[in-house]
Amino acid sequence: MDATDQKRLLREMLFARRFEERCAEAYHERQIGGFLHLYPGEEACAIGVLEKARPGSDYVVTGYRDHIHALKSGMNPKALMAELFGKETGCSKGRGGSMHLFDPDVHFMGGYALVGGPFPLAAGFAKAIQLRGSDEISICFLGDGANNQGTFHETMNMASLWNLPVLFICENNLYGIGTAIERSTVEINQYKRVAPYGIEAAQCDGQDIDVVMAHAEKAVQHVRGKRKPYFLELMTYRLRGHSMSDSGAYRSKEEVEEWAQRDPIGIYKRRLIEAGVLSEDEFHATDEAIQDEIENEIVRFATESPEPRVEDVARYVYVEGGKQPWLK
Amino acid sequence: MDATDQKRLLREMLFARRFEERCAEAYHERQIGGFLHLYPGEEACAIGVLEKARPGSDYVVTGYRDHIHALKSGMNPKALMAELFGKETGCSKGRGGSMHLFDPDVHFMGGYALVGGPFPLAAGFAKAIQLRGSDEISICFLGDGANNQGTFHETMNMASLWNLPVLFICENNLYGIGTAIERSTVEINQYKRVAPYGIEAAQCDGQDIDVVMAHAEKAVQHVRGKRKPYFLELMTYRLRGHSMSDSGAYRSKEEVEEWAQRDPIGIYKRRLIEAGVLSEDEFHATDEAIQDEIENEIVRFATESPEPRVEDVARYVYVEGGKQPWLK
Amino acid sequence: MAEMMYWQGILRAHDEEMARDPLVFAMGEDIGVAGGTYKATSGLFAKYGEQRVIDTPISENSYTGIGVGAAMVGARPIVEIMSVNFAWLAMDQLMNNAAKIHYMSGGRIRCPFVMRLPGGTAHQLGAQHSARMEKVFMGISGLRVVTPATPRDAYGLLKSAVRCDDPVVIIEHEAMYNLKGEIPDTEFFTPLEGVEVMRPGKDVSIFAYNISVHWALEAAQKLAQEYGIDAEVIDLRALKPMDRAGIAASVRKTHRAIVVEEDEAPVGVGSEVIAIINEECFFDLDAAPVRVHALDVPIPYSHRLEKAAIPNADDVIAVARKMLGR
Amino acid sequence: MAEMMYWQGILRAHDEEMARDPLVFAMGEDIGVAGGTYKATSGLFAKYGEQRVIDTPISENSYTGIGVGAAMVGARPIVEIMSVNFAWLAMDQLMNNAAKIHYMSGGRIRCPFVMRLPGGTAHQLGAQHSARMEKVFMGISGLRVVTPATPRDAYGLLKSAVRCDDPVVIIEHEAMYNLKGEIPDTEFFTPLEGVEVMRPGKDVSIFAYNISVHWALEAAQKLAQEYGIDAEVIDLRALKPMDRAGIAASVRKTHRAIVVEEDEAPVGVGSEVIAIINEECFFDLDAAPVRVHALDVPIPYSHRLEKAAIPNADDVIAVARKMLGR
Ligand SMILES: Cc1ncc(C[n+]2csc(CCOP(=O)(O)OP(=O)(O)O)c2C)c(N)n1
Ligand SMILES: Cc1ncc(C[n+]2csc(CCOP(=O)(O)OP(=O)(O)O)c2C)c(N)n1
Ligand SMILES: [Mg+2]
Ligand SMILES: [Mg+2]
Repeated sequence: MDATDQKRLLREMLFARRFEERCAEAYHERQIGGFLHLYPGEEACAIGVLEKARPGSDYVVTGYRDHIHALKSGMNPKALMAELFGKETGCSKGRGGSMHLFDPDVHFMGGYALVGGPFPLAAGFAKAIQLRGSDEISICFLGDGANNQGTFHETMNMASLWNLPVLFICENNLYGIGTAIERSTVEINQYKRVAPYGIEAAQCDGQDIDVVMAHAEKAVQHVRGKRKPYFLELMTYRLRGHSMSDSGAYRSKEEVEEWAQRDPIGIYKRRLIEAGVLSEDEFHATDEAIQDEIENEIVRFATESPEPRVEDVARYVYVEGGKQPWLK
Repeated sequence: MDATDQKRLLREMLFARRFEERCAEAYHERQIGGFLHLYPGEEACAIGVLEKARPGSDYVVTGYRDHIHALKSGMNPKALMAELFGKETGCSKGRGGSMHLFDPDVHFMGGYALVGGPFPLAAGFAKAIQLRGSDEISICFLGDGANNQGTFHETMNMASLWNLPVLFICENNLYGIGTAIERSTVEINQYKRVAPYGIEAAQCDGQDIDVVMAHAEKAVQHVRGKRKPYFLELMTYRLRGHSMSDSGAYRSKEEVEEWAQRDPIGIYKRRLIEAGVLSEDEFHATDEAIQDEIENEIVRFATESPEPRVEDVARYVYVEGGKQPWLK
Repeated sequence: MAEMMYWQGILRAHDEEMARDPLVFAMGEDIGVAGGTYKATSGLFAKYGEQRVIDTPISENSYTGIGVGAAMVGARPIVEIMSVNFAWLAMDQLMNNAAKIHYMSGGRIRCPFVMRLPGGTAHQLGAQHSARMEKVFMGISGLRVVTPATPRDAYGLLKSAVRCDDPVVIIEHEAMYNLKGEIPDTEFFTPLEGVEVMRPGKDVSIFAYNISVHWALEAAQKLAQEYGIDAEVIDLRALKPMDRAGIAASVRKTHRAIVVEEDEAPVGVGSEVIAIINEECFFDLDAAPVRVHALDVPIPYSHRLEKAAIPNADDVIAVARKMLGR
Repeated sequence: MAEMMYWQGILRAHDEEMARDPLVFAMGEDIGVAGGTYKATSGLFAKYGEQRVIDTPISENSYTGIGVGAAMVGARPIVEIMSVNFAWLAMDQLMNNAAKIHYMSGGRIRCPFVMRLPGGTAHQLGAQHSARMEKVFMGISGLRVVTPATPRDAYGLLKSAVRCDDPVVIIEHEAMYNLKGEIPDTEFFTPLEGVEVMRPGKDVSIFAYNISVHWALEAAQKLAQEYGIDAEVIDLRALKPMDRAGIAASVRKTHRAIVVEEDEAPVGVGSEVIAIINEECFFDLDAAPVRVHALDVPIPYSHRLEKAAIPNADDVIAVARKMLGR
């Protein structure tokens, strides 16, 4: 990977962080409502994995902590912020909100609030790909807690049985809301749980984007080449509470501090500076440019965008069409 | 095990077989309705396992193929046959039918029609046992197909995590209705599927009741002593179709014939005769006595019993009580 | 025009749609090699292969979700749940995903997902195999719910459902697969909206759907022959969205309404139709509308009790006679 | 008599029942160490330990089933599903098992199972977190369904539910946990059947439940003050079984009925109440009964659209005024 790409990657992670920090502010200012689940500390996961896939072409799906997966898939950040602001210009026209981002144009398929729900959807995208005979793959990002849902078990079996080209990425951040993984799960190494389904699997550090990319490359190759599922577990940590209403009191200060030392942006920034690819000044300039873009382009766009029209509240229940839309 | 017990066991298996053959007849004569799932060929499983547990005290639960589990738990065969005949004297007062036998007096807890549904129920009995601090265990018999249900995964995790005294018996008869196990399941060795839950497990022949008992003894001891779950897979085969409407056309004649050679009754009978414990004559006398009892006591009881009264159709929706049954 | 059985109508619809569009595929338990519990998919496995006629493991929620996912990216799944009772396991994918994705994506993602469910109370199958769950599917925004009473509609509704870009739930009936009826030889589509007048009449409107249409027709015939009551029988057919205008039109003509449902009454088709009548044409009513429905009990195994729990044509006749004082 | 919040009433009921009976236990996601999303189980983990206050994995169907199993052999589980939307995952154990076991065992097995569900549309939680599912639970034989509108009933219904030998579903409301109200200091039990007259009146009966009781009360106050309309507000409270006599008694007095539900209308509480009124006292009606309800849409995220989708006191006022021509 050359220096340009390395700097781009760092920029993407930093952009993700600043974008979400701004979301938190907007939430406190009540411009964003509902539930808001942020991703600080986990950026290397989505960005690292998708860097090695084909965002825009491969199908991507995840849970409610979905902003960065959407961005890296190619969603316009303006459409994302506008969605959080509940605006008609949002990626889901203000109907979805933070947990339900969608952008089928770049094959970002959502954004789901029910834990474990996306497993079968991802396998379903892979099934459609299989029927079409095209060479995309389907990529499903979910948390450690989701693996206790029955859909995990059922989907792993079918995905393997039917040779579906789907890559499961487990973002293991050690908690499901306030419950530590060892209090909910017997086998805390998630990648070991797929052995009975005959699915190849690996575990790696999710904080070092180089490590993530190395593993992701292998994983994506496996799925795309062999047309079989793969399961990759990334060890990570969220530096904030589960959602805006969660203080994270169930975690020790020491634990949080320890993981803060392993902030993926910090790790990668140090590496690039040590390698002479980046200077501290350059980094700050990038950071300022990002914050400027977020404030003056993205937030501004979201703020100035129109709200959905009340008259349109009942649109989109069914597909719009002629008198008999089922006859085309 | 002494000769008396050995002969009793053989008698129990033979009784089970004859009882169910009579059920099939009664079904064709339309005295029994609904779905009827019989157990010929699998008798050594329920009888062997429960021989090593404490039927009547340990809690037992299974699916729709439940006649023999109920009998071995201590249900009166008259109450069972009467249930199949839809009579008020039936174990479920004619409300349940073949798939829903119940006898809480002997801790036989049912009889369920939804595949995979009993997994959590069994863990729940174990949870109640745990709260009471008593030394019973809970025993759940289900088929191989049931293990593809999400409840399998979810329940194994919780049963292990919470140290619930529950014994899972998988009756692996290689098919779920007409679908062969390898067409529905990646890992066909079911006992290997519980490794990620930290549950001890074993697999053994389910046709030889001595083998079943040896494994069951160890399994029961584990659960009762260590207060932890255990998973035992019994390799078996149903000699008839899945239910009365199934011809079993999806299985080759050779396969069925091969397994017929391994009929648990045949195996055990030969063993007892070879050991000089039993004579061919004695066996026939037993068989005749059984058939006589079934016809002249059991079927007769069922036939002569009254049907439920139509006026009672709405009884048992809620528990009967005073004006405010929730206040006791 | 050929006489066909209900299951044959369903099979023909599958076959025509699968032949036409390679992205149409079928999934369910024992639908492939075994040909389906009610034969409705028999022969398709041999014709279209295992990638398009899929025998699933017993994993209702997830194979439903796989169907939903495939639909979201352009495939056309027809998912069979072997018995409607098992749909309780699949509700998460159906209600939280299939029903809501189009709306919550602001119309950007379509979900042309079809679920077929053998439903109803057959014969002594007991409490866990006798559910009639149409009201559950009708309650939630985003789905379409239809239910064929005849072989013709078993064919025509599935045809329309496969072509429709919305998720469609089709509730069949376990006791009707061998029902015979005429199906035109040329391709046709039954509308997914609107009622159908099965028998015009002027004295009382009998609203029914699925198997209860046959009870209503039987009742109407006897009411005419024996009591001089000219009943109009309406097949609701599309349970969601429901045809308010069609319902009101009939009541405006007859001034009396009976709703016949196989299900227990609370929050059911009967209550919804009555609420609609109250809202649309209350002052056209000459009598209080009445529901004919199952008892509010889990369905008992005993044949005698089961019969007592489920309504029939005689119940409809009794209600109609009382309503008209004859 | 102390003023307490809704969540505190629930907590107190837990605490009293757990102190009394060692077989009462609580299960749910994050209810233990974290104290529950709405604090309704806070402190119980420390007091009763991890065997009786159980943080579950995210496995709704199976921990529900574990509760059902435990109840079948004499324990008294109180299972919390973190949000009613997730109950779709648990329906198999709830509907196929909990609701039916007593009946299908011929009364031989009891299932004193309690499920608590924070429900309703809170604030901009979107389509997958805004379900109001009372109608789903009401539709199926065997369950009891109750829903507290006040801290007092949040306490009293849970107390009764734990003592009841039938399975009871309690639907709370995510936007009401901080609602304040008086709860008597001495132990008491809210009945699991019957309506409660929250405000007597003579001109029109407004039937409501859960959060809509507050809209109805607000509307009734304004209707009285500003339009001289004396509305009777009835808290349905017990949704299953429903108090037919209580509903009819009010309508016989006022001759007019409005039903207010937060849910979308089809096959809902409104349709059921209207059907009951038609059956019980049709000729007492001076006007067509009307449902005030949510729009039939998945709930949108946008605050503006969400508000447009959910009814409020003004909608009730408008309907009442129109009905009474004032
Ligand atoms: C079916 C379902 N059950 C429960 C919840 C509530 N819930 C939301 S997030 C969450 C924790 C999920 O943990 P994990 O999968 O590890 O993801 P993380 O939030 O840690 O990224 C829970 C229990 C839900 N949204 N859906
Ligand atoms: C939830 C559910 N899905 C599907 C069915 C239909 N069904 C009944 S038995 C059966 C096969 C079960 O196979 P297995 O668990 O191996 O038990 P076996 O009948 O072989 O003893 C199926 C699919 C059902 N009863 N419940
Ligand atoms: Mg996590
Ligand atoms: Mg089997």
